[in-house]
Amino acid sequence: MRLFRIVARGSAAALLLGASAAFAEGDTIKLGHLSPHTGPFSHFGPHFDGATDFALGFVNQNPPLGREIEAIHADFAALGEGQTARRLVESEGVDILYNSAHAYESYRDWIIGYIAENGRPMMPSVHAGSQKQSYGGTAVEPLFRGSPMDTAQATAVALYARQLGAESVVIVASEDAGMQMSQDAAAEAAELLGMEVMATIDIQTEQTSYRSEVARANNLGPDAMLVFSQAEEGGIMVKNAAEMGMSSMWLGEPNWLADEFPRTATMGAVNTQDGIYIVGYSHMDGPAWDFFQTAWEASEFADLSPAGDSYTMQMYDIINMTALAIEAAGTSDARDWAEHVREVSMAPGTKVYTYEQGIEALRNGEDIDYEGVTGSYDYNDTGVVSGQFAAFSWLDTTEWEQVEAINGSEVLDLNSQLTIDPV
Amino acid sequence: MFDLLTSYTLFSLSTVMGFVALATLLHLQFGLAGIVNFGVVGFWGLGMYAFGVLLIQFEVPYPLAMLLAVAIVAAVSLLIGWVIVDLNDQAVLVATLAFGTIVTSLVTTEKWLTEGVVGLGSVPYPVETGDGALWQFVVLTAVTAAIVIYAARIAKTPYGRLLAAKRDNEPLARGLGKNTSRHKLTIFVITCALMGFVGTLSAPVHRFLTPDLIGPGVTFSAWIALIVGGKRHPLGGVLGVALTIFVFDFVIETYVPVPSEHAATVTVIKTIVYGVTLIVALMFRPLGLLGPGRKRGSR
Amino acid sequence: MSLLTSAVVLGLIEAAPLILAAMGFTLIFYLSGFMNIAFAENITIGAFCAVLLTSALGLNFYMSIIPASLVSGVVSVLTYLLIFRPAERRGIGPAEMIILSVGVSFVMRYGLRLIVGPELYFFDNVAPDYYRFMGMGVTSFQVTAMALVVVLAAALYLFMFRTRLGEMMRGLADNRDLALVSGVDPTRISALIWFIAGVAGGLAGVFFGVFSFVNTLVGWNLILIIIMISIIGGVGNIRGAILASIAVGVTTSFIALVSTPLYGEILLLIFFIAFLKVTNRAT
Amino acid sequence: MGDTIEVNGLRKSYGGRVVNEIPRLTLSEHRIEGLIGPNGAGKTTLMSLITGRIRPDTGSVRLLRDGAAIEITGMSLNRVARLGVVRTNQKIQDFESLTIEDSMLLSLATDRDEGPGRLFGERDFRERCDPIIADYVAAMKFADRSAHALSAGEKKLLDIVRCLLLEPKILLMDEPTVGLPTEQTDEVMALVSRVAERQDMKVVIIEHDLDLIWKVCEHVHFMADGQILLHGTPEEVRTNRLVRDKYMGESHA
Repeated sequence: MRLFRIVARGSAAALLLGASAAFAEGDTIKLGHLSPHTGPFSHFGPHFDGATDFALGFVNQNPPLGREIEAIHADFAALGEGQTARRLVESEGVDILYNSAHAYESYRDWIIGYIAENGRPMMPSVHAGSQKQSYGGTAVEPLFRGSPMDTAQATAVALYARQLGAESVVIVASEDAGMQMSQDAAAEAAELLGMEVMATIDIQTEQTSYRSEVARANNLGPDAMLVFSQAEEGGIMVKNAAEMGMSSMWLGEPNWLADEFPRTATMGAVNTQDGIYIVGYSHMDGPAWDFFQTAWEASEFADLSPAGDSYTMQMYDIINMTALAIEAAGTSDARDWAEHVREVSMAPGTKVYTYEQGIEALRNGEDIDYEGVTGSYDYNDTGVVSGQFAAFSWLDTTEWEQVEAINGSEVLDLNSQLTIDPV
Repeated sequence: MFDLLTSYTLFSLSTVMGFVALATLLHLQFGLAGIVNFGVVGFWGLGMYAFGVLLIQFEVPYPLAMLLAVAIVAAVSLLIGWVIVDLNDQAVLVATLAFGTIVTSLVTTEKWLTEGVVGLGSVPYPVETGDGALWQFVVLTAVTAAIVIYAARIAKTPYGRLLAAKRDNEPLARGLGKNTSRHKLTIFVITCALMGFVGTLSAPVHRFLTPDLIGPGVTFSAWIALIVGGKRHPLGGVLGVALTIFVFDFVIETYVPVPSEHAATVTVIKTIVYGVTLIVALMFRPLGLLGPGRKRGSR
Repeated sequence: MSLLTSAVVLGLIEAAPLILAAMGFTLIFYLSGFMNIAFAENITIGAFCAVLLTSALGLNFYMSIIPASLVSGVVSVLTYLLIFRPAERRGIGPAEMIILSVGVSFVMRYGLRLIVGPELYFFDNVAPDYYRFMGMGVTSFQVTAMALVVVLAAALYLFMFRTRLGEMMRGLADNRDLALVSGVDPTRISALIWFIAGVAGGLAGVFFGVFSFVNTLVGWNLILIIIMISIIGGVGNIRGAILASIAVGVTTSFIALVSTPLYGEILLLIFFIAFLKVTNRAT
Repeated sequence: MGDTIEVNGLRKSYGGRVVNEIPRLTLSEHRIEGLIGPNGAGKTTLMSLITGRIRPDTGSVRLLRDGAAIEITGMSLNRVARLGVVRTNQKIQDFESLTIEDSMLLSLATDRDEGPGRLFGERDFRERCDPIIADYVAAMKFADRSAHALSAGEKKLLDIVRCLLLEPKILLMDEPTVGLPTEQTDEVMALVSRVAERQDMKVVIIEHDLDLIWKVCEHVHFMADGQILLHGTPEEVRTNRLVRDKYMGESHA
């Protein structure tokens, strides 16, 4: 059920007068989705839109406050995240600005001022793990993350390397904001774990070869190579290693779960390496996962990604949480919503595993504790949610499997000791 | 509240105004003086980043940081100017293109200074009382207007004629005792420093500086706008930017919002249209829309 | 494996496709007197044809090399006949011709983007066999690339200096009026040269593609390095293009082996600007 | 006495072929001098060596002014012109975007006028230049000073006017009659002589039209095969056997 609003206001008179939509509480709740349909991440766009519509499908069967949540998927790469966010908030009048990403800081001051004045938008985001830990989680800045901090993800990679018995590592990262922050976090975590960081290597994005970089890393002879890059860049590195007759232990970040990785590397190259493990988010087994998995695989969106894809799971959970918190708050005012997020997602309260169970319990006046697909879904005071980590590996160019779970609380506790991003 | 004052519109109009300034400065460099500067983004980006680094990393006071940034750009443009002063057009084009690429690469690698791809955090407006964005747009417009007026007047002065003569036939001008190298260097340093200055004014508009803000796209956009508008006319930059960047990046993006999965096609078609306009302009109307008609003979 | 030998071997592997591209680019630059930025798209088209031939038609990789490069050769001639020759006729100067070629590059690249979309394309059912050479691993594709470089360089050298057509071409490039007077048909010769350059570009594209992946930016990301190599190597100088490509390949590989890879590119850019100033020539 | 140009041990060769070999030469001792010789004698090369367009292999070029010698060997084109040694161009060329008046204003503009900041001096700069421009427009019979010079003749006239407006000390004219409308040739040369008189300007004319040379010049230098073979009054040169064999035999004297 795709809800698009094609608004044609092309008349010259309206050139500078984009009408800003006023809204009454009775109207639908508008969700503005910042979705990448152009630029380097353009192949993610359809996947993110589909995962969002899938989650909204359940919510809108029995919408919070009786107000349907209407999605406006807006490509943000062409015009820039800041401008798209301003257009969604100012002229589209969205109540929810969904999935703010790397350039959040370029419009953060403006939007905090706007929220103080207009009481919207709420800001749930699965990408805000790349933003400073101190941002969000309050009524003033109602930014809530759908995944642990990127730094926590990098800490998990370092932790798993330790778990595999690595003593010395080389950390490679591409020149991308999230990857560079993960590199710093992984380096510090590795040292905290007593591992020797032999070198940190930066690679350029969109290159056709990384032979020299791989050769340099290999010559240092590390026990493991921690790599933070896009799938295709990781694929080239593994292929170059195989071509040069080098074999190493690789640990990649969640992006490597996209099929661009094995298709670029070719399974021939993958199989020549000592081991290639991808540390990402896994789901928490239980009623939430069972319901979600069957529903996703039966839905029209199933071909967009496997049920276990971290983005798909995280979007499902954060949409449920957002809707439940609106119901609990009794209003779509972002400031009140922020107060109720923790209330619906953490103890005390009866545990609920789907939106349906949650909305029913709330309407009976109960306090609830939403247990999501990606984890127990408990928020800290700056809007960071806990998560489940696991190691995966590719079976062939279409199939990966979970190899081993990683202790989530160990990750969070190690992550809190990092100095690079003070709470 | 009148819609013009929304943060969205002010941001768009400020960036469009920035491009008008860059395109008009390019008119002075290429249209008038014949310097094929393909490193526009290098001078603009250096101004923006130098200002951001001075202001945020070294906490230099606002006006001093702007002044120093412009001075840095002027010094660098003197060096690049010295390099290209006696090269032919193609060498100037490639040398300046290489310079622009160096600036973008250095901003990425020198993380200790610019924070690299992670980004340099929020450059405030000089006036932080809420309508800072409006004042920034007013200042940008005033600066751009001043540049356009300068371009219009200078063409009809001895200095303008000298630059035009040098562009048309440098040896002939030198034969009349004109030190064309010094004049070429002067106009190049002045206009590049002004590009740096526009960069310092653009920094607070973008607020959060990342290397992909200073990609080659900036140079190509300024060039396409100037060629379409009319490289030799002082208003060529203004008209060119209005027809390309204003129409595509503001009017269409704002008032003809397209469902997201078609958004990609809009950008792709936009660039194809840019390419076609460039080809048509160069082939059939090299002096652009505002270019003068056929020259009148004296008999 | 000493640092130097691995830098040299890696440099050679890096340089192979670059040489093919630089040879093509320098030919057009030498004959038509301007830097054809749209040459980047010949590389991309070569890469796309090869990947489509191997995955869609299931052709063997080696079988796809020739047709893919011929297609980009034809495309190159078309751009010459449809846009660049009329532009030359209108007396457009070299600087404007470069800007024109940027426009052509935009139209071709984003036109291709409309057809093939944003995703990456892969040589799925194609895998090289791995050898060992001087302690370094090398694949059959890399060896083929280097062999092709030698073959194409020799063929081009013979063509330019041992054949009638080659002589006419050099005449046209060195002294256009003299050549025209002595009965050289400029269109036929130019079309031939643009075709040969397109083929070389397509070949480069095939190998850039098989070494990693194929998207519409394959050629565009390399055009600045190709320009620098052909100018440093000397315009129209095949031997120069080869030596410059190897020098660039080895130095960037060496720098990437010891420090941040991006510094390699920055040093190359700075050297290039100094080179232009010292030699004070672009064509 | 005015300025003179002194050349010592000048040698220039292109790929082994000696184009100029002048051990000793003094130009512009007289008001109007001529420099004649067959095609390929190296006349234009000598002019280029003097005005700094090209550098000699060996030897020196000096400008003698009020007893002092100024070394101008290989000095850049614009600085030689700045010293008052200006040359009209043999090849027909012009500034494509400048009108006739613009070209004249270009010559008349001083360094002070040409400052990048001088935005407001245009009106009185034009008033200051108007009288002299009006004279030349009339003298050269330009119909409309705000139009462009399109024909070869107009371009040649404009080239000469641009040089005269610089008030040079020594004007080197490289085949001025080529391209000039024939009926205007005498008028133009008469004008040049008048200006030379009025502004104490020396003129050296390279020309194949020998009637013009004999009529206008007080002194003539004869050049062949890159060397100055002889010089003297027009009468001496005209009747010299060597000149007749090497040169006048070819041309319809």
